[in-house]
Amino acid sequence: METVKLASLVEALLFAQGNSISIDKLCEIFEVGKKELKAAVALLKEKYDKEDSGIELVELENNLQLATKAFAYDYLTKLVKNAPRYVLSDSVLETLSIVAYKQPVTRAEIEKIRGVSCDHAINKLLEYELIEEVGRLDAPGKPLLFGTTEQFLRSFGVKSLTDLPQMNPEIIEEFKEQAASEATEIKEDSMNSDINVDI
Amino acid sequence: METVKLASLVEALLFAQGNSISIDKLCEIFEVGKKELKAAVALLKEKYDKEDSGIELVELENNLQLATKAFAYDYLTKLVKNAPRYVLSDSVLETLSIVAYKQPVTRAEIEKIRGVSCDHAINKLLEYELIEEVGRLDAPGKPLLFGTTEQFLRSFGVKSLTDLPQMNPEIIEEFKEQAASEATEIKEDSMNSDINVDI
Amino acid sequence: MSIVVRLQVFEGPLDLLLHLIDKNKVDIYDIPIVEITEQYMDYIRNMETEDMNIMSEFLVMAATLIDIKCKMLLPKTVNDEGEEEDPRAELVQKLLEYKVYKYMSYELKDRQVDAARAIFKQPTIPKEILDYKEPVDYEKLVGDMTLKKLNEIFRSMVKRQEDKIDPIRSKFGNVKKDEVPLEAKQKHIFTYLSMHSKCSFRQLLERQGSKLEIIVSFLVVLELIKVGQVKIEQDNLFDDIIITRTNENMPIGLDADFAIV
Repeated sequence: METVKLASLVEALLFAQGNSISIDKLCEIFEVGKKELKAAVALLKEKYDKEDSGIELVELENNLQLATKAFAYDYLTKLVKNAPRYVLSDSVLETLSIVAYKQPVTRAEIEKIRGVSCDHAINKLLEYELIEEVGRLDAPGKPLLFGTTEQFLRSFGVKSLTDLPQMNPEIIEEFKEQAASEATEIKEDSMNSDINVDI
Repeated sequence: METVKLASLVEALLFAQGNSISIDKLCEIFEVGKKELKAAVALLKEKYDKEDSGIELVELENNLQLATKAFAYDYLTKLVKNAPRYVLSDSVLETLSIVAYKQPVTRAEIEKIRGVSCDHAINKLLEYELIEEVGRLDAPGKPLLFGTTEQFLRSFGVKSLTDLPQMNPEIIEEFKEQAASEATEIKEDSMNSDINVDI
Repeated sequence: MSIVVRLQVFEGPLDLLLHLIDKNKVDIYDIPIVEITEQYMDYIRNMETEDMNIMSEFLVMAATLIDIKCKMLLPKTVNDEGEEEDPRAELVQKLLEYKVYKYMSYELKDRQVDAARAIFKQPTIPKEILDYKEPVDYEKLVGDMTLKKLNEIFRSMVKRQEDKIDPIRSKFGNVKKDEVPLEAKQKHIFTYLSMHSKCSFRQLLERQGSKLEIIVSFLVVLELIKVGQVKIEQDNLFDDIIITRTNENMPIGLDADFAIV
């Protein structure tokens, strides 16, 4: 199939579907190879990048979805009733960041890092479909493993997990150095006080 | 506002809305005159008319709406089709054989023979148009009677129902008696289970 | 040193510790454990929570802090490589790890705010397409199924149903069970006891008795105890009950008012 023709068909399908469609599914529907499809997608992207387009193509791992460009948001709120955005509390966000960066991860691992029980936060994240059960750890008790969802990618504007915001490498390096020197240093000052325990 | 910019905003709005929006409403949202808006709409139309677009702008009276172009229609059906797997499972086949050899037959009779509920199997057979409702039994509740269809005859290469291989009538007779005696036995069993101790 | 952290809500003990470290402007890698512990204890003493689960999480950290505080006073332990180990090292690692994820959670939050500005579209697929169903391919559906096979399925099903029916029991009519004949039971027990001055309860039961039969027998024995004809012993729970006649010379029997309807 001609790339231009394929691009128009992909656009039509993505428009009608609204939700994301996987690249594999599109290849199957149009009976084309991945390479052909990606050429068509590239063509669409080029078109949407232009100034006269209010639509953009969002890639979510191996799924494609159309969305409005951010600049139109203020006008859109005048007309489109936006689905009420859930506000994630700090504890839910902390839990989510652990799942995002350590996935697949068990409840116990999350709780070890946070130092508190995370039942509520995990349930909320499951409810919002930001995380999901992705399997079970091959360990005693076969604990559930959690990972992030496509909805997570969409909600956080992340193309794929490799696209997650990175820690500033300088800060990490600095942390490491300090930790290393810490191990050899002996601090006397904190030893001087008496123990005064009463709980 | 620049016409190109306005065009992109109109596109974003029409996309997000999905349904039609009146031209007046658009003018109000973007705080522009009709002339300005129409220029933007013309720009969009021009874009959608191109070969690489799978979307078109539909004008209905004074309303605007985005829609997929007609040529994408066939692919759209591929997208939504839940790839129905037409397979006759064992339970469906058993149910079909009962309807074939005992027709006209009620749901209750089928379930008595199979010993399990047959809702799913009956629904599947109705969906496949291999069986159909042929009337109601003149009994309390007026239960539906099922029989095989012409499609069944066609698919199984039967010229007419008299062509169906017959069960040995003796076996059927015996089976009926047993079923009857079993029914009374069950009834009595349940009565005996109440031990009446009164001291 | 008085601190006003009471009103602030912390996500957990690690969060509180990070806050205290920050507040005291000390290095996370060189925590003045005594001061921080005191401030930490001060906070949890004033914690306004009734939730024991939350409280216990904070108390576990308090115990850890006190443990570290004690270790700091003891001579340093030396590891295999001849380096002195800092009792705070593990806690520092935990704090660091937690800090990283906490930091990333803020990064994510920013992303979410930006991403929320993109709006997705609801599906607009025409109803007739949604309702569209592929026509049934009967050749595929029926496959190699033939009328003969269908007949076999029917036969085997009928056969299966036959097998389920007990050929003997299904021919039984309505058999009414006799009620346990009380008088016969009494008579049997009296006779047995007049011949055996000592016997076990199980011996009293003829063959394998029904539940009702056991109950009736037991009632007879209980009544005999009541009138002082027998006494019973049982060494352990669920052991057999040993019945002994109190007076072998007295004829065994019950008062007239003993009656089981």
